[in-house]
Amino acid sequence: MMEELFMLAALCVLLSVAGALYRAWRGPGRADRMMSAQLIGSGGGGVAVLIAAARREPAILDVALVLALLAAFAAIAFVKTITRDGAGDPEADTEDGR
Amino acid sequence: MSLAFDLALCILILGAAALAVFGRDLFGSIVFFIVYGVLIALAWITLGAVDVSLAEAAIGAGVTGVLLIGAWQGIRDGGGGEPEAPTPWPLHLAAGGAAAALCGVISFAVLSLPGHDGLAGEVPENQGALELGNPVTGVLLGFRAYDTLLETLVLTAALAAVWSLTPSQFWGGIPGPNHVKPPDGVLASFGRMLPPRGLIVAVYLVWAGADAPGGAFQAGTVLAAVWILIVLAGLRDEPRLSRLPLRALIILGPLVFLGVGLIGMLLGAPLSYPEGQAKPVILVIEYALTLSIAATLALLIAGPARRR
Amino acid sequence: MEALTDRSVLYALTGAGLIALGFYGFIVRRALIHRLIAFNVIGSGIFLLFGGAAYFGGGVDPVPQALIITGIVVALALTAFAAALGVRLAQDGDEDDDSDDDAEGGP
Amino acid sequence: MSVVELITAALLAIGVFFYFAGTVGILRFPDVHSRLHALTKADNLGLMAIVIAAGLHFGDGWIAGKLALIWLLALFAAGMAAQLVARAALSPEHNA
Repeated sequence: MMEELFMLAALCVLLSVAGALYRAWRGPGRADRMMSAQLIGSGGGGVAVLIAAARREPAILDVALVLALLAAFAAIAFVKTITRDGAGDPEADTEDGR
Repeated sequence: MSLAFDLALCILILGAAALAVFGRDLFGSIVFFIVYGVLIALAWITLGAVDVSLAEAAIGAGVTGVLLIGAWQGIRDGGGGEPEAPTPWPLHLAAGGAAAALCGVISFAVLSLPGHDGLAGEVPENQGALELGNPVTGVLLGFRAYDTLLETLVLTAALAAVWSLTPSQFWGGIPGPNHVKPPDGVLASFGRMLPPRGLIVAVYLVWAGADAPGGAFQAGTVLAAVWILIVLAGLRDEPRLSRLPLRALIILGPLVFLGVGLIGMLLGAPLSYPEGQAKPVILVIEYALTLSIAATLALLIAGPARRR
Repeated sequence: MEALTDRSVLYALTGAGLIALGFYGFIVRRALIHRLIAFNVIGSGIFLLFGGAAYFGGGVDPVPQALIITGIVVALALTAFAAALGVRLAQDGDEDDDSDDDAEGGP
Repeated sequence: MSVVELITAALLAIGVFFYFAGTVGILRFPDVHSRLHALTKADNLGLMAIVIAAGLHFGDGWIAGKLALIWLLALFAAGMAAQLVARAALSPEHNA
């Protein structure tokens, strides 16, 4: 019973996260695409937690842990690309950071 | 319910792959590829292959994205970002036909596979000698350890190949751009706060790897990712590639691995573990490999030296 | 053990689809990044085919799992090498890198 | 169905609702910053509900700790990334 419920929730989260694929496809900006990837990364972590609960297999939680840890990595690599040569401080007001 | 989830996941995987390969926007393709990595990691979970899922989550969803974004920027800044020439339609037709045929043949092969039990029964049966609870680690560092040994050598060779692209005047210099070191800000505090937690996760993964999913590859990738974040945040610069300790770290894992094999040769059988001592020896190899894999992956992502 | 389970066939067929998709894209697309992505899609399609075929109800056979982990890491190493090659090519096509002190690009 | 199971089910429903809300936000909101705002809040609330539901289901202290760690890491990473991406979206270059 609970197993089915957890899998149903996993399916729902997966489908809702899939909606973000549309935003990643349409853009228009790179920031839009990047944050869609971010949403799918964290949603993937949620799905992993749900499957772990459905199967009562705590080892799967480690996957969610790694996904949560690395979800932001691509976003950080992305924000660095707006500065020249990817070397600048993306938060600087004087550089082309804004 | 489970089957509905599997079906939805497979459709999403195919969709994300199609968008990644055929998208018009290069950056959008990279984003879809990162998404694809996350979905593939979920597929490995539903298949019950948590070890593979961990590796895919760390590599596909994490490190490869950073690598591709770096390459995208490097090619764009280098002036190689001109729009691609359209492919002639006969090529489309031929490639499409070949791909469809490939898909058909493989599908036919899959559907005509006989049922099997594989080696899943035999691995745990023979696991006793290794005293490891995780059958995948048992295969990686026990039954097929020579595969893993050669694989670490492949990683080292790939690093040598990347380094061979260094312009001569920068040889042995520092890879990557000279990141500005922001005194404070969101990125800097992120770079300070995430690495200790990432370090704990990595140590946990290699520690758990003997008896639960995890191991040298997963932990090494997480460590490499943590280092990349520190560099991106500008907190530390990449090391000079000619430094001896760095190079020693890169070959530490393969050397320990080979050393154990040679000691085995002196004791009788080449490339074998000493009788009754398998587990401690495997753990030593695992820890050494984690460090070497982390260093090699981080330097592979950093690319050839470009500063003195 | 009798026949393959539904899940096994489903993922193996998805793997077959990914291989075909990646193969088609690898030939048709011209940009290096697209080709790298297509190459990786072929790779993970093969892994999924392999893993799906080795699925037997309770999980995937540990021997293919170990081989797949090895394969994933090797694919990353080769992708990194191809990316470094592409960046170097883009730089050299544009300007003479060896005379430039402040070389640009690089992952 | 026990009380704990009822609470778990309710939490799952809440989690799924917030994920859907985040997706509706990312699809319907007119500009990049409001989309970003919708995404980070809804997402983390959804994950929180799911994590608590899973914790109740497992009913184990250590696992609950790991689940809390997952949520905190995700919260932290998403917040930082949202801040940085929001700033990047202001740059004229990112739409190029």
